[in-house]
Amino acid sequence: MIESLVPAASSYAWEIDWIFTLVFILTGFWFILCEGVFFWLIFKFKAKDGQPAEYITGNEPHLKRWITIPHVLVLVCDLFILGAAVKVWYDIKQYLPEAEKTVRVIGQQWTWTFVHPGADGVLDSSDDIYTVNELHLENETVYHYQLESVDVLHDFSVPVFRLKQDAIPGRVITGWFEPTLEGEFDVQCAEICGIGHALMGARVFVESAQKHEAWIATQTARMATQNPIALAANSSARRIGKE
Amino acid sequence: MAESIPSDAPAVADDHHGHEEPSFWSKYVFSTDHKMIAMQYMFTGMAMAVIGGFMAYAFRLQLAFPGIEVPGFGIVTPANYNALVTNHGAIMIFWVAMPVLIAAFGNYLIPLMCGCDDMVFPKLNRLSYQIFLLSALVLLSSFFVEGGGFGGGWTAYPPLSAKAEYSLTPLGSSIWLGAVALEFVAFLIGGINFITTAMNSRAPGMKLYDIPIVIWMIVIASILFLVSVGPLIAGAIMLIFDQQLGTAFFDPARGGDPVLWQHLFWFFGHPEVYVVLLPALGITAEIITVFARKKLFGYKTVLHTTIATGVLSFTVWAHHQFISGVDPRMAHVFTLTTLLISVPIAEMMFVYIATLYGGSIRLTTPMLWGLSFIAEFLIGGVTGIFLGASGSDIYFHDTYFVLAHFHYTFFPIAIIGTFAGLTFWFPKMFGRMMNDRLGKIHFWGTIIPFNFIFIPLFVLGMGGQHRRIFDYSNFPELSQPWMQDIRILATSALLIMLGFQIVFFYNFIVSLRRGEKASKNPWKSNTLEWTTDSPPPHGNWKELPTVYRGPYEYSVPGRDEDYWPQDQPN
Amino acid sequence: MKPIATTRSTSGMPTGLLAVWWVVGSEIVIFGGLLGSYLMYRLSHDAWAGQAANTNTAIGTFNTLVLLTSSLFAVLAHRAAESGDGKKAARLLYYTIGGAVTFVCVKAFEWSTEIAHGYTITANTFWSFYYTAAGIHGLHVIAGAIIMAIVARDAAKNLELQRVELIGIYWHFVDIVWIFLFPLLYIAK
Amino acid sequence: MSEENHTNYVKIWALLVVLLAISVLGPMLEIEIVTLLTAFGIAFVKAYLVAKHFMHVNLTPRFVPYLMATCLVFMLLFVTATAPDIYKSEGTNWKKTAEWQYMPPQTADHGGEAEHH
Repeated sequence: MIESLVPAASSYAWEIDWIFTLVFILTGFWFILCEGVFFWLIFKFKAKDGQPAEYITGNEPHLKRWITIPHVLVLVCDLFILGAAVKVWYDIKQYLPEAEKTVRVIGQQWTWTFVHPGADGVLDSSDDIYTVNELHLENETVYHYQLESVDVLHDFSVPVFRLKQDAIPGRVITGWFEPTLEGEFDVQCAEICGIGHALMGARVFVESAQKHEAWIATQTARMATQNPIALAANSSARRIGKE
Repeated sequence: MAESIPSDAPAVADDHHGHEEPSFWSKYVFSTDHKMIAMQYMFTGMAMAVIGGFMAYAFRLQLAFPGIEVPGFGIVTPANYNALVTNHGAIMIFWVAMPVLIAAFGNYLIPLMCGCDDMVFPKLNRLSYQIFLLSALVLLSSFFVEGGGFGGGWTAYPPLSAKAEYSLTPLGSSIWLGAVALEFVAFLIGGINFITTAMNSRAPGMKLYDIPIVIWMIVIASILFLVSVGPLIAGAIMLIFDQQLGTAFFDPARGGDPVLWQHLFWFFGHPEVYVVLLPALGITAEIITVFARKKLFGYKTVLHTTIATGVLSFTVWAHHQFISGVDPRMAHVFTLTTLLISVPIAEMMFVYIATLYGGSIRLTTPMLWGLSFIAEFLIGGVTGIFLGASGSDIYFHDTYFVLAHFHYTFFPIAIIGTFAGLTFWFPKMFGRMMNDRLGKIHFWGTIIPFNFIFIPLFVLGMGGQHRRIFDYSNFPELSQPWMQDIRILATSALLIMLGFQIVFFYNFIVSLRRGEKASKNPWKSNTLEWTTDSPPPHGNWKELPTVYRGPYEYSVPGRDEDYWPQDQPN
Repeated sequence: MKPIATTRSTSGMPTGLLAVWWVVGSEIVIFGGLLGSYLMYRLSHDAWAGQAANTNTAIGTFNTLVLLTSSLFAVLAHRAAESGDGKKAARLLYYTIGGAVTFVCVKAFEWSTEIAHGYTITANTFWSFYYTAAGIHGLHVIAGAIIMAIVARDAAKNLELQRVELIGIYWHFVDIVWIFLFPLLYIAK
Repeated sequence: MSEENHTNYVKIWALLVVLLAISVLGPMLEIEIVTLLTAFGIAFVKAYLVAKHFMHVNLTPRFVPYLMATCLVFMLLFVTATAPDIYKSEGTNWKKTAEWQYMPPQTADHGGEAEHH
């Protein structure tokens, strides 16, 4: 259902869409049942002249089971949802598949800085590529992201990946995703971070291997000639508060 | 202060006291009478609701038509927008739902329904209101200081809230936090008063299971508040020190941890939801039984599920923090507890619905409000499952889906619950009946637009629209034309809904002056407050009542009348 | 005068006593949240032990002794009040207040010495907790002393003697908080 | 109540003072387990003595000790569920940066009398 509104562009997007559909069906069933019975009772038992209400305490076993049976059924439905939630959560947030590449994502008021591993595919080497508000990814590659923040809470949210994770100053949070759809998508900051919160958008470019390599080549050239502003910003900002 | 009647005064002097009328100040402003304090809470809450509603009006217009000059407000800047949404949330929860549902109805109903003449500590009660009023004024003053009102979200997560260089509101954030802390103190004092009164001052004969459900709910809510708020009071002190003294409790650069605040906040924040929910549920229980002429379907079931909900509500708080950097393993535990808490709440809903079975339902205005509470709250309840299940929360966290979900819980609680209670007890409070026709116009004019505001927002949330953004033009995926159309739809519905509130205020004021005089017991209800005059005199009863049975003995077979007041021996 | 509501006791406890226990319950969670946070920080920061070494154990011990003794006076006052001897209860309560005043004065001396040596509330987070926790506790001591003065004044006239027990319970609670603050801030090094 | 009035409050007080002395002297042995036991174990004993003999918790209706215990249990719950994030410096897929152990350069005057005690 979500897919009709937002394209699914990561390997685990379907899991989120699946659990959404599951919860939607289960809760939707209960919702319609409850509202149906509710309105039916209202119309059926509308006050009529000369017809007093019944005296029911709610302790009569043959009536009470109308509460206890649904009660148990709700619990059963909850178990299904619990199982699904645990599985999806485990796959996305807890389990880390082997990374093919790692990017660093740094939030600060009010931009995203992305550190790409560069040509050698290793982060924190001399050929790292720093970009601001532009994340370039190779399609069908398992990425780890290392999420950091230099000032306040931010939230790295890529709706098409169904990915969301808060960036917390003082912590490095690792997660993963695997893009599966080429294109250009939104990156949002989904945690209020001050007056520029609405401006803190970035774009993620999912590219074919070939195109991505070409991009790395041009960027490596840029990094060589140009003093990396992002690098400076990053390292100085990380020292904030140490003076 | 009003005195009790001198013992030698003739009985006829009862109606107009045997001595001078108390002055305006001692009667309306510094009164210790629980009914007057309840009215003070009620009207302060209503005034704050108008302010909160005005804030919603300003930022919804900005969202529908970005950059327009909002009539009566002006241009909504990003700083304005953040301050508006932050304070809208804080006001609606702390200064509307809490004072009206717990303090106003609690103050009014606990002594009347328990059959005593006042709260056990009338002066503390007055003090509680005065602190509350002060907190409201302090909050409002935060808009007029240098830097403007606080805009870090009603959760006030540090480091944004902790440092002026991040929030750009050097004074606003501290004043805001101070106001919240004062409000907590007011409700701690008030809550202890409520609990003690209900525990100790019940009428002779009123056993535990003879207490009306609404009193149970208010008392349990007060207990939840009292037990959960402590860590946040400590946290608020720490955060104010961080802001003003430069300590580093929550500053990660100097050995603090911002996540601690999230835990302190939500350890209170989640029980707080039930603190305001329970009184609204209680009010609904009273209304449904009266207008269906039915005994509650399982008094003890409701009571036990309430207690279960209360206890469980302390174990679920971190589901607000699934993706806020808490350890992923903890998410499983909190998903389990969150899904568990849906069971007692679902059972309570079943009981309410089952109460209608076999009834003789009268669709008066209060009954419409009471029934709509159930119908609308169900939506809020089922959508909560999407967010409580950790897996789907990854996508929905901090989107408009969350926003629509909690408005589907808080709107029924704070607005529907209040209107239900107010229309139901209006005859008792003011001695006159409200106009039923205008009441129904107001009801439909509120409920229908309400759904048109928030159902569309669920769709926006599914489309990935995140919260607290004053203008979506920076996000190509969120500035598609259909999304903007939905925003305009929601805003238009809000304007219609706000417009219909004029009907309510008109009805309220006109009924107050010219409404039909109410008898002692216009709804033919069982509970004790209907056995005294409308409005009740100072001291509530000439002779305090004795209780002989439970509150929901409607349509008992073999009796001429279909109700059986609690104070009648047979 | 008092409403009839105040004089009832359906739960079997006098109203005031019941309310005081609820106050104690709400205070438990305030201090619980604060000390819980402190504990978690403390256990994960080894360097804080070195900071705690700079607190003055002698003064802390003396203050503990003062509070324990004042608690003794409070409970003796309660016994006197129960036997109807308001004058004696008031006198004992004044001793308790004397304990509170001593406690606060010693605290003021201790803090000013520490601040003079550079251990201010912003020195580091250990000291932030030190001043915050002891400060909130100190406020309770001051508030308790003021209420106790009012109670003692009435008790001397044999009025409202039941209040002697109530303020006593509150006072013992303040004492218990200090019993935990003392090892947390002073002894564990 | 009258039975309990014969409790010798002074005796309890003397016991508390002795315990206080032990809790101060114990850590001077500088054995960690002894420190923990004397400092915190004795704190609990002292709190129990004060609660029982001075506050008369045992003489109040049953729900009062239950209420106090409930408050404490909720605090315990709070700390247990919070500790994986706050007390730990790393966990599944996250770790705190070095600033977590930050201690400012020592500017405080160590020559003060505070240290000599």
